Amino acid sequence: MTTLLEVSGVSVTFDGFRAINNLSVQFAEAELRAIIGPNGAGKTTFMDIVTGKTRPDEGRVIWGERNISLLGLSESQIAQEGIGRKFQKPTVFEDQTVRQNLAMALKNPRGPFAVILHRKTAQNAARIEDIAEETGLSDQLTRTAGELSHGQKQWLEIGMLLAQDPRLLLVDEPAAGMTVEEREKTTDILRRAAETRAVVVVEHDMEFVRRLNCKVTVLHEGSVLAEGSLDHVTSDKTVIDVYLGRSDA
Amino acid sequence: MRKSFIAENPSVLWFLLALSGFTLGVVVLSEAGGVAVLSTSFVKTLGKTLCLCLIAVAMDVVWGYCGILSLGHFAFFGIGGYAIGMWLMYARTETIVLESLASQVIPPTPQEISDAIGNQIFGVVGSSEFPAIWAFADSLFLQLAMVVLVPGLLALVFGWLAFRSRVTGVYLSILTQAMTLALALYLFQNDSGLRGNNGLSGLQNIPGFESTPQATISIVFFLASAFALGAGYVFFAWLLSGKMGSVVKGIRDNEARVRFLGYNVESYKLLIFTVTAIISGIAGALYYPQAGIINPGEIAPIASIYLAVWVAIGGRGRLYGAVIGAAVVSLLSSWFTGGGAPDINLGFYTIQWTDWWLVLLGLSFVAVTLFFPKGIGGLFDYLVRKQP
Amino acid sequence: MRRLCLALFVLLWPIAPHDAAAQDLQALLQQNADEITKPSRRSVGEVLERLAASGVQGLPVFLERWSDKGVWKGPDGLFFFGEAEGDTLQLTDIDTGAVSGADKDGFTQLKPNGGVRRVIGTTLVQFQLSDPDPERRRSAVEAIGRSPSAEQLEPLQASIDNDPDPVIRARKEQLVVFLSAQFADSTDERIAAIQSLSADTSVEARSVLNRILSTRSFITAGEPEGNVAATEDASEDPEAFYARLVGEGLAQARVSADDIRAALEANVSDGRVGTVPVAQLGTDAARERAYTGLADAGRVPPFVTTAARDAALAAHRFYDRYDETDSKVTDAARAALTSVEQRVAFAQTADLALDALSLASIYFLAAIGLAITFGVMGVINMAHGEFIMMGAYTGYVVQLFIPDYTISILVALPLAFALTFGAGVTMERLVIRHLYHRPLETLLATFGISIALQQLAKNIFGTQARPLTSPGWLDGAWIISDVIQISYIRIAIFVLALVFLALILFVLKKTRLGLEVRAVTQNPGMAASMGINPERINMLTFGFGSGIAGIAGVAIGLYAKVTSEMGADYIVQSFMTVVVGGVGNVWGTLAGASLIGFLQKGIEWFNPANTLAAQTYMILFIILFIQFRPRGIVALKGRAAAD
Amino acid sequence: MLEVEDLSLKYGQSQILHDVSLTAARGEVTAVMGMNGVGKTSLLKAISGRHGYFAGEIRVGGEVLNHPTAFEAARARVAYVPQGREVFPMMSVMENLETGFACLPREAHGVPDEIFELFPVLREMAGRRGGDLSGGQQQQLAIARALVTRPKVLLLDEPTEGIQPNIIQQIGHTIRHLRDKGEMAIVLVEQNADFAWRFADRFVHIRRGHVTRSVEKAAYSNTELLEDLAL
Repeated sequence: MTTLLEVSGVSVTFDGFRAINNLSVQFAEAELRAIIGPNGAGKTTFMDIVTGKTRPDEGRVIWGERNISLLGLSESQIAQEGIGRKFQKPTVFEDQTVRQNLAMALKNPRGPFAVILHRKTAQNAARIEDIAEETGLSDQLTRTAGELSHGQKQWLEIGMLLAQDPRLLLVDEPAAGMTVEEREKTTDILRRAAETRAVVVVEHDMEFVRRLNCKVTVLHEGSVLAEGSLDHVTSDKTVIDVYLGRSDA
Repeated sequence: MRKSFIAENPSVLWFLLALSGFTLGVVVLSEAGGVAVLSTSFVKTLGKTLCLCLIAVAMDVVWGYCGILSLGHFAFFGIGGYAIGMWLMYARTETIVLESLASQVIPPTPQEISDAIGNQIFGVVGSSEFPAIWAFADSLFLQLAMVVLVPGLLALVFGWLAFRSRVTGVYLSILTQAMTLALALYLFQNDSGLRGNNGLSGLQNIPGFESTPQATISIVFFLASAFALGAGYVFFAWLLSGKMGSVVKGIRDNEARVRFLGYNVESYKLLIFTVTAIISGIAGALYYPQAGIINPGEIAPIASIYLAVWVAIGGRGRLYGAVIGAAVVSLLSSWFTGGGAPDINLGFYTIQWTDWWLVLLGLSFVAVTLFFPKGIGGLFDYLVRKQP
Repeated sequence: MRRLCLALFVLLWPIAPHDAAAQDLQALLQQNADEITKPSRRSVGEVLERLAASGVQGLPVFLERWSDKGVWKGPDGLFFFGEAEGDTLQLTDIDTGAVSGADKDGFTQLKPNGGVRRVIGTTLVQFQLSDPDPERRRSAVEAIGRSPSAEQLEPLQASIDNDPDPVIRARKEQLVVFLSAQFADSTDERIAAIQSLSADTSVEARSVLNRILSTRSFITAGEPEGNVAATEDASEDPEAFYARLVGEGLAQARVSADDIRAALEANVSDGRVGTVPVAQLGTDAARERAYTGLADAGRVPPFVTTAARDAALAAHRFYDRYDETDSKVTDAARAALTSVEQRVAFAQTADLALDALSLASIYFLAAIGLAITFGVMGVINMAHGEFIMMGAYTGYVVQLFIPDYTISILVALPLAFALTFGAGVTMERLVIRHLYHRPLETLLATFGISIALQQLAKNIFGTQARPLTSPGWLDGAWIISDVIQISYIRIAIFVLALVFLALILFVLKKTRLGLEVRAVTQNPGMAASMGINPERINMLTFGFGSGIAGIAGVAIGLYAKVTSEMGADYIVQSFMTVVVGGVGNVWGTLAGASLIGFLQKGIEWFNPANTLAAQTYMILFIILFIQFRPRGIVALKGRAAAD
Repeated sequence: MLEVEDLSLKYGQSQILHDVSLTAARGEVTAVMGMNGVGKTSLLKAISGRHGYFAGEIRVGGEVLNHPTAFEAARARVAYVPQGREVFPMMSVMENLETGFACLPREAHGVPDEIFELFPVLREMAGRRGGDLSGGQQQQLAIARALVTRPKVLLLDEPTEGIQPNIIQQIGHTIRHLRDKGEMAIVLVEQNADFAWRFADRFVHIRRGHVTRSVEKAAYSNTELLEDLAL
């Protein structure tokens, strides 16, 4: 299994508060990974660093087989390198149709002039249909994204990520506020996606993580506390202490 | 492709039909058209209004679609006017100077001609030297190029600086306002090379057409303005019809999301900012020959604010809204301030609209912002939704 | 010799009254009657010397009357002070002061000419320098200051020691230095005096040095002579130097383009000038050719070629020569002037800094209200400028009712605050409140209000500027030196800005309201959870910010014109101040105002004639500045800065 | 003292709480337990007026709070100590405490000595800026600030999160002291099972926005608690 993304020795400080502390973690190609951890463990900051929103104070973030450092790249360049990100709150373009949302995300040249001259092709249309199918939005393509239900918006955003055809997908709390059935469907979508690419899910909900059935990384106070299968980490004493707050910790 | 574009954007077709009908009507009813119901000065007012509609469309694209509340687009409008005005003024003065020098015993040298023109144009600011920026004033072609190049370059440089440092929202608006103010203050100086606060005048006289009556000239410019508006409208509608429109609206609604999709948001903003600046320059170049005079006051920040007012009242985010807003408000403005509206006698006080129009405009603008954020264009949504 | 004599006399004058009885003035005058009746510039000096040497009483009065053409000579040759009334004369005896009347016939009025009067005047000044009346001494000293001359030096010097008034004495000493620098007998004395001037930045001292260093231009075919100040390089502007040669009659004039045209026009025959057809004369080359033809025919003066011009220039030297022949003196003066100019430059910098400080105060006053509302509520109030205007008009209206300017200002300040406070609260309640979290919409709505308020003011007060007169005690300026001065009004505005800085800091740091305002600024949600009513705080903050704008309006109105558009003049600058300084921070606004004030004055210094250009460059600078510090000078960090 | 009945709320379109009911009595500590993201914080936000709800009722001392704003909740003597403390970073400790006077009559303005007795460190730090305190000190300040408002209901959202053990102990004792005084109902949102077990009198479990268990300490055991919380 080759390494796709390697984060090593990364630290970042906000106003004296160490949000990420000497964090090192690796992700392989075509891997499904869950990141769990209590509030303030640095999960979101970790995503911010990988996607270029936050610059770390020290450390390296190395990407792909050409070993590119992501630290010098802008958000859009990192996205073009093949890292997609889903935000905690669904952020879709509510004024536009589902199809337009997906079309915008489709992997095509991103330069303004290419975009102006871009015209619809059958190939793109087919790709949109596929993704809509995959995320269960086939019937919704002509609807305005703002009219979708909360769960559908989450899927649309995941669909947009898939349309980007990234090699690494960072997904922040995809199941928040979903019904049980919606959760199950989300799990399926993510697991299918992980067959061809790396998918990293940040989630609070243990049952959701259990259903993902994948390797789990536990973050605590900005660094990795434990890593392994869910059963392995939940039986880890330090993890239990952190989560349940044993006072003898 | 063209067919599908029109099919997907029926409003473009409706707009072009309405514009053609209006244009035809005005031409027929004008003095040049023979019926002479509309005076030449009113035709000019209508022609100018069309130019204002064009810049309003540009403003709508940059603000309503891309979310950049620019308070600087009237500066580009003014630059376009100055660029064409320089040629108009130079060429016309040249004609006059050549006429007066022709009576001399011996023919004038090029230097003498140039000195005489310089004296005519810059005597009012106590100078007779030609400033460097007039280097191309004798060439219509080059000055036409300036109409496009100068606003484009200014927008490019300014936009690059502003977007690069991720200045957004209110800050960006104020920055564009500062740019406008800086330009206006520069032009107000006598040594700016553009005649200080005298501005450029006599622009309604088109060199080479001295004997053509203004009635005809006014119709020609009216037609040119109508064509420019139609072309500009179609251009922007086309630009924003496809994926480009999606991206631009995406930037307006959620800049960060677009960035994480891999689009370089800054270059899109820069493109929109620059293209709309160029269109504004073209609108200005058509406007001022009809207005006859341009001075730095036209560029003052308040003008760009009025531009925002038109677009807001007409309805942001829809091109026809901008046209409606600009046309309605600017025509109402000239009706009210031109004494067209009857005074209202309250017994103890007579409301003269020349004085009270701006108060009314300001307050109705507040009302629109508070109660009808979609402007007049929002009414169309209401009608369309009611039908089915 | 004569000068020394006079000086000696003047020195002794007040202490040693001469034996007055010995000789009365009339007798003395009779001895010199001819010279007095028909004085010439040359002879009058000796007469005056004799008169002065006698120590007779009443001489100054006589000299004054003589000089004013108030002395008449009777048929018997006696002199009287006379005053003509129609045909009759009112005569006063010179010695006794007895008054009598007489017919004008037979009396002749003494009318000394200008040159004579000047000499009399000089002598008179010497008397006046020691006059017991300090007013007369002072005016005599000032007369010397106005028109200094060599012969004043010794009497002035002599009069110093006995002058009881320290102020006049100091002034006399200063004038002695000025005079010695120019007129002292020995070079060393002059140089010493000049050197002592090298620390004096007054305009007078500089003009003394410049007078010593006055030069005239000379042209010579040989070597420069005399005390040469500088030689000039003719190649810098050959045409101008050649024109000087021509002016001196040392060379023949060049033929100008106008000359050529005139000559050609005068020589057209048969559609040709010489061999060149008129139609071809539209280029300089053809005109030259035609002219050369005329010149060859001897009908017009020949061209002076450029080579001939350069040869003529090479044959001559252009130089400036000091009027002062002693190079040691001019060297010393040059050195002193350089040192003075350095000091003047320093003082000018200080003056500029003071100017900048007062400008910064104005920007601070105009912007601080905006900064408060922007900081606390994140709301941009485009009508802020109109609140400034409202304040200024309030001041104007109050002055219509209260004629006493001091009282009216004292009334206007709180009234302006109250009015704009009310306007601000009304606006917040009616408009802003509905637009929170929509900053661009707020911007637009307040535009609308700004447009309406401006027009409303125009409707009420008309378009012309209205006066807001400052109280008399604010007129004038505090003069620190000839170079540094600052008007009281600007000082007052500076003080007002300081007072406001203190007041705002006090309100924010020490009052309950300030505490709540800061809490809302830092964390509105938590502030509400602590029981702070955010709506009330927003309302009061907006009112407070607007109220300060009103007061700023009164202050600005005092020194600038009050018009309906005055707000628009300040609004962009105010925004720049807030943006540059950093949002939501009093110190940031202070820093922003200072930066912009000093910057603008600094740019004006490079280009003093053009304030418009200064503003243009300043705005450009700010646009660039924001590139590097998008959050302003004083950027809040951490949580408080988020959003 | 505090009664919440069938409370339901949404974030955007996702429903976070479904018909949540709980009662917190005066002189008792009610612990709201559950994993991350089950809606505990949302519940406190609704009670304190920081977030709206679309169904249900909140009563304090028998009086209905009808969709209160944060300010109205504070006036009804509901004091809120949020997760992450939210002290005012640029204000001194003393000023932070004084913000609590806003809902008191003027004559009651004054920080009771009792507060400094409970948190002696705050007296030492009175002049320091809130943002400069350590996490534990900030937590104490946040609780003290809430007490200044003389609350009837005290809402504590994860007061032990990210705080060193000795301060946790101190906070625990403070909670016990306040409970024993019997002036207020205390609602404690916790993930720390040990802490909750030691100081709470009643346990309400929330899972996915539903109340899954509501039980008094007497009828409950530490083991059962851990089971209910099991990962």
